[in-house]
Amino acid sequence: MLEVKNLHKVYDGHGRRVTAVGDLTFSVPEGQFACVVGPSGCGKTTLLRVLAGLLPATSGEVLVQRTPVTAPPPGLAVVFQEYGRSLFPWLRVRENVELPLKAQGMARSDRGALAAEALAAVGLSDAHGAYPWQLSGGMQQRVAIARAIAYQPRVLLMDEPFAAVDAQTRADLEDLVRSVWQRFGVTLLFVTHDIDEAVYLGQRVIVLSASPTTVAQDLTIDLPAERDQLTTRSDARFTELRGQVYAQIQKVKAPA
Amino acid sequence: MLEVKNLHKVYDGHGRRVTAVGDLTFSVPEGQFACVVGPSGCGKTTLLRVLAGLLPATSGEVLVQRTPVTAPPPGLAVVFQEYGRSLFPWLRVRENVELPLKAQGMARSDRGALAAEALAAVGLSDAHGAYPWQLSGGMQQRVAIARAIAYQPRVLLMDEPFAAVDAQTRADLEDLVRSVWQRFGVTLLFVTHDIDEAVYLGQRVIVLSASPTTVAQDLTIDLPAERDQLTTRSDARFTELRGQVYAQIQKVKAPA
Amino acid sequence: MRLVSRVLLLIGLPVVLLATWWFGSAGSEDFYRPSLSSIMDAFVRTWTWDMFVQQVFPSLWRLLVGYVIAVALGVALGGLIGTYRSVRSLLEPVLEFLRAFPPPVLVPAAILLSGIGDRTKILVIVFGCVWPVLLNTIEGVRGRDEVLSDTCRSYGITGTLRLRHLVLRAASPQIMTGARQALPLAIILMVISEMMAANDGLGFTVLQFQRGFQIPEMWSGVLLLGVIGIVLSLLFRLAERSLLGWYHGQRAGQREW
Amino acid sequence: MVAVAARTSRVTGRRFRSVTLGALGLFGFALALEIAPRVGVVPIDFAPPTSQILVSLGELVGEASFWTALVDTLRTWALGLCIALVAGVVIGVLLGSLPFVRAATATTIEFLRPIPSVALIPLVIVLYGPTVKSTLVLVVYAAFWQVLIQVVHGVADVDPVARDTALAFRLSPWARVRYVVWPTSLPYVITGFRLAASVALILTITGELVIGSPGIGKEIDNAQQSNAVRTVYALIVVTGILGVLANLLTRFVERRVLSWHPSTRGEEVTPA
Amino acid sequence: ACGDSSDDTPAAGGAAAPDKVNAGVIAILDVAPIYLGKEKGFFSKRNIDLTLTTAQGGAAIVPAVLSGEYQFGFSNAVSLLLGKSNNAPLKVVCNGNNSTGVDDDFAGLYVKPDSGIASPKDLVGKTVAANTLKNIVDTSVRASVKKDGGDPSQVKFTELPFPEQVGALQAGRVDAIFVVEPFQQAALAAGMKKIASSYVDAAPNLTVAMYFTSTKLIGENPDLVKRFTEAMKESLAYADSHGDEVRDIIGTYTKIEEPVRAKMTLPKWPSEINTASIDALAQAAVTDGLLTQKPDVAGLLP
Ligand SMILES: Nc1ncnc2c1ncn2[C@@H]1O[C@H](COP(=O)(O)OP(=O)(O)OP(=O)(O)O)[C@@H](O)[C@H]1O
Ligand SMILES: Nc1ncnc2c1ncn2[C@@H]1O[C@H](COP(=O)(O)OP(=O)(O)OP(=O)(O)O)[C@@H](O)[C@H]1O
Ligand SMILES: [Mg+2]
Ligand SMILES: [Mg+2]
Repeated sequence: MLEVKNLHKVYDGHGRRVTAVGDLTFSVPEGQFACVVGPSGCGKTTLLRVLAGLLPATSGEVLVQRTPVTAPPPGLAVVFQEYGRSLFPWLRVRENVELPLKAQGMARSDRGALAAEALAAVGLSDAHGAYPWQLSGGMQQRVAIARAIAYQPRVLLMDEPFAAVDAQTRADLEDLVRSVWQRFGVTLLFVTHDIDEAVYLGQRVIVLSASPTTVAQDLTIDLPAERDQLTTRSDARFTELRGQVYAQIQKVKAPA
Repeated sequence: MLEVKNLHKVYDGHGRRVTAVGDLTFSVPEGQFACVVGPSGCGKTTLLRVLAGLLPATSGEVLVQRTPVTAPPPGLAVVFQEYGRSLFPWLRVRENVELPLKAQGMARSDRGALAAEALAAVGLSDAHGAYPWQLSGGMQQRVAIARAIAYQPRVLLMDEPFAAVDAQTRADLEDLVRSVWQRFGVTLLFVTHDIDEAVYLGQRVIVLSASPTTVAQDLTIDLPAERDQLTTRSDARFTELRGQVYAQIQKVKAPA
Repeated sequence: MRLVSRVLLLIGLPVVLLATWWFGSAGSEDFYRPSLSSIMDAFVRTWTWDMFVQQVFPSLWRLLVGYVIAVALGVALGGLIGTYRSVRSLLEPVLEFLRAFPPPVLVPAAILLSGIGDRTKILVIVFGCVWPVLLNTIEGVRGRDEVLSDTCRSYGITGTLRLRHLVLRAASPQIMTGARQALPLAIILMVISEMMAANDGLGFTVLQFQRGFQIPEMWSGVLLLGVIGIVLSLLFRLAERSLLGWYHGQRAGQREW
Repeated sequence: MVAVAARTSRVTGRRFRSVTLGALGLFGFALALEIAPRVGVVPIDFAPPTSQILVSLGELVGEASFWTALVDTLRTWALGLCIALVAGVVIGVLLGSLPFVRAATATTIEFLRPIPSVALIPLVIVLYGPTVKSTLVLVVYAAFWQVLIQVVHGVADVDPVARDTALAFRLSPWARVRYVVWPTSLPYVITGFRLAASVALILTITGELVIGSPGIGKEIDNAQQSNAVRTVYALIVVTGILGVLANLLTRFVERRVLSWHPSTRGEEVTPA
Repeated sequence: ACGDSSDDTPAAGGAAAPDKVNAGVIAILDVAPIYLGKEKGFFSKRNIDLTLTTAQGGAAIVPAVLSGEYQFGFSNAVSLLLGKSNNAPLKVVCNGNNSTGVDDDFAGLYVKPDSGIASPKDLVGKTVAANTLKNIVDTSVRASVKKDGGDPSQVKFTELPFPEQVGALQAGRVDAIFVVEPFQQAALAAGMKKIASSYVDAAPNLTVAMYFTSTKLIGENPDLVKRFTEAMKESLAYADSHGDEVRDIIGTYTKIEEPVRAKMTLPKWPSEINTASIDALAQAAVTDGLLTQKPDVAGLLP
């Protein structure tokens, strides 16, 4: 359960003052899968960082699980846009995935099993003993995803998590995230630039306007819960929704 | 003009030995726009780094402008996949773009004009005075693109340069790259995960197999030279080519 | 072949320098600058096994203890100061104040506090070589990547786990720089501490030679200090290689042609 | 306008807080040293309480000879530090960027580094006499290594992607040093400077003390020989104050030249 | 300036520029005569422009004299003997200072009053602080123990600078200390008990320290050495008979406070070296194992 009320965020420093988020209000009910799209630099990452308790809002309020966020809330996982830098270069892939579990005090064997499972799910069973900097960009990004999944969060924030992987892997990962979401009832906020992906994945797509950011459109995706790369994407309703989002994006982009 | 002959590259160290590139042979004639697609971790970045003279091949030969590569060849620019880390955090955006020009000994006013033009082309005129770490992911990536364009290279290597930007910006940048290519007759090797993008942009799409990497398919894109986001993408030939590439990708992915 | 060239690289310059010294100083009449050959004679004559047991080993023991304490203290304190801005504000002036104290004037205070035994000497070593470790740790901790810090915070990685896996690891390249700086400093301080109030040790012996006008013997002691420096730095490099494997791997990549 | 004012006040507020805390730390330290001899933790005759030291300091400040000594010490210190810094940075960058040279000189450096400056005193006196020059040589010798090692390690810290970028765009070696290597190693250089500053100060004092070149160190020796305990401590306090001032200066420089660095940007940190 | 220089007449070549002379001394009361002599003009009237530089000890002074930076230096007798036996090219030019020869000396061996050590022979098995080891202090203290009937080889010495000694004795870190003025006053003020005047025990009217130069200077400029020696002798004689002026001049180059200066016992400053005492020191150095064979005392002394 996420609530954002009149969020306003200004960055100020080093001779630059930017209103990253103008006035943002929306809420994501428990267990919903919401996708966020919006032009580059509109404040999506900023929003996620505020929700994760990593950045104080300039004004407005943010609640996760009904608690105002002042520090990183428990049970919340983030996949950062800067996936490469979010992996610990001194830990091997497996250790990177296990570290948050270790912090929770999980037994060694349990977290070993969870990590192995998560790495297998993202197709990286082979690479568990490598250091992150020995991996390709897409592989690093998948390690970050595996870490979030293995953590079994109640709330999952993902910032363009599939930007660096190829089309086929991307499709697989999309289905993986949906199945994780369905299985554990996670509340999911998913930032993406791919409109098809947003419509395919979510129950709802939130379109943000360009800076100063507000909600330009809040669209419910009324596609059936059972989705499938081939049939869903060729669904007429899918094409229609996707067209709506596309039109909206072009509208918000125009004035900037 | 790029030539890759029997390229073979093995990474070996820290308890891990990976054959990143198995046996790769192809050549890109002067002034061609070639796109490379392939599964995550198949060695695309490795290939680019060898071409750029940043990494020695284990065996085989690589030529740029008919000269064997042993050091970074002149007139070659790279947009790195790790765009964030390829920008210098101690330089402002404008300075980052100007630096390679300064290194060439270009006069201050000329490079100022070129940098301003390139930043305007990627939609970042406002941000020229910011530090890279004050920018969003997509903005950083666009700075890296602007730097490569302002450099006016003879050969341009781009590693997933649009991964972090939104759909609309991406379309704009695609057209920008095509126009730069047409205007200056650059030889362009463009790595992407987006099959539509590969087909839309290039004169040719090279599909790589999964590791150990070889050329799985080399497809000439016989679409008209004048391309347009709306008409080209709805062209029947476009759909057909895109289907071919997609099928090939799924084939190379399957055994892995 | 690689081994041969590495060994050549390692000893090439020293051999050239020694040869220059040897021939340059041959037949020297200068009382304080004797010929290298007479220094070598003195070296063989002086540094017998007995001498090692009586003078060198006690020194090395104090050196080791002092160095280990200094590194541990520097890392612990540095982690604390680097993490909390207010702790840094509170302690920095005092530390800078203490840091400027010359060991020779410090020895008296140390004697007052802890007598004239080994403890004083170890105290002087610790006090003198904790600074590079401390300063480097502080800077290393302060300069860590923010995305990594954010990752830790959002995954609830806190406490000792955060300390071990983020704070210290991220700072470890710089901590190692500090530890490396501290190593020769420790040797220097070992000597200084033994020059002020001691009955044994390498520094004491060198000083005795100097006071007793046994100049070749004195230089042979200085040579021995240099040799100890080389040996310790080789040991240090071994330790560093295993601790910072990831770092050198990441930094060097596969670039070398 | 309002925003700018608010920002300035926040920054000055933070700085004010840090200065207050720093003063508090020093005050607490002084207080501890006032109380310790008074309650008999250390003998009061040989470790005078802070107040007595300050009284002696007050007397010293009134003497012209003290100020001449101070100026002498400052001159040797500053000169030695400058030479060490420039030499350390230049040679450090060279060694750091040329692996072959670095490997070839490694043994020699490791041999020379642990040789204590004090052991070199007879040599420098033979060479330069018991003058400021001798002290200066000792100062440079000791401070140089501090800078050198920091710079060599700083040069090795260049981010591989940044380095590749510079190579790919064919930045000349000089441009690479100027725009990539130097900014990366700057935090290391600053730490090196801070270390060198105190080492140089220490050797200035020690050199003056042992060799007898004019300065605070000589005053300390004189006071020691005369059993003027309080004067000795007052002079030591002076060196401590010099150390604190040197640090203030470095912090000031650091805030200017490292504004881009994660350690100094730190603008948007959650209060938690 | 090779003119003959009879006693008390200013150098004949007065027109010539005075010889610049640097002398290295230690900032202690022993060297008061040279300061006093400089002030009284004993050096300038012999056409010597004297500059005095203080250093912590022989570590700086001896190399400076041998390298020619200083023309003359001040050093204790045992150090000079050690130098001579290692063929250091130095030679004594003049006496420095002597013990008073009576129990009230300018240096003494002190113990804590409640330590149970009544006389030097009780130091057997105990630890004594010396400002430098293997030098004049331990040699003299051994002499005291021997004279008192104890076995000097059973006394342990530990090195501790003078300023630290009283504190260390009070804190019980050592059993006895040997201090010179002004630390002797500090020891007395702290209530410590004197058990011997070791310089007195070492030899009658012991010559503690002397002024020296390099053999090179003697070869190159014997006249200068001669003039310096003369001036020095005059200074010594003057100092020996003008105690009050000495106490005043000490205040100019040390930081010893006025009340302490008034109370201190001053050393003796005879103009001639007590050769017998140097010989005794040389003998003791061999006995105590500082040297393997007796140095050429005659070659060292003028
Ligand atoms: N640390 C920072 N300091 C100053 N300004 C910042 C900082 N981070 C982001 N900004 C600014 O805030 C605005 C929003 O950035 P944000 O990263 O939230 O965008 P985004 O929506 O994630 O964009 P993208 O899709 O390109 O990643 C941008 O204009 C950016 O320049
Ligand atoms: N520095 C390195 N050290 C060791 N192995 C490496 C290194 N860089 C890449 N590899 C390995 O080489 C293989 C190819 O990597 P590369 O980065 O070229 O892939 P890629 O095609 O660019 O993938 P992506 O699309 O995910 O970026 C991978 O298996 C990777 O783990
Ligand atoms: Mg973003
Ligand atoms: Mg790649």
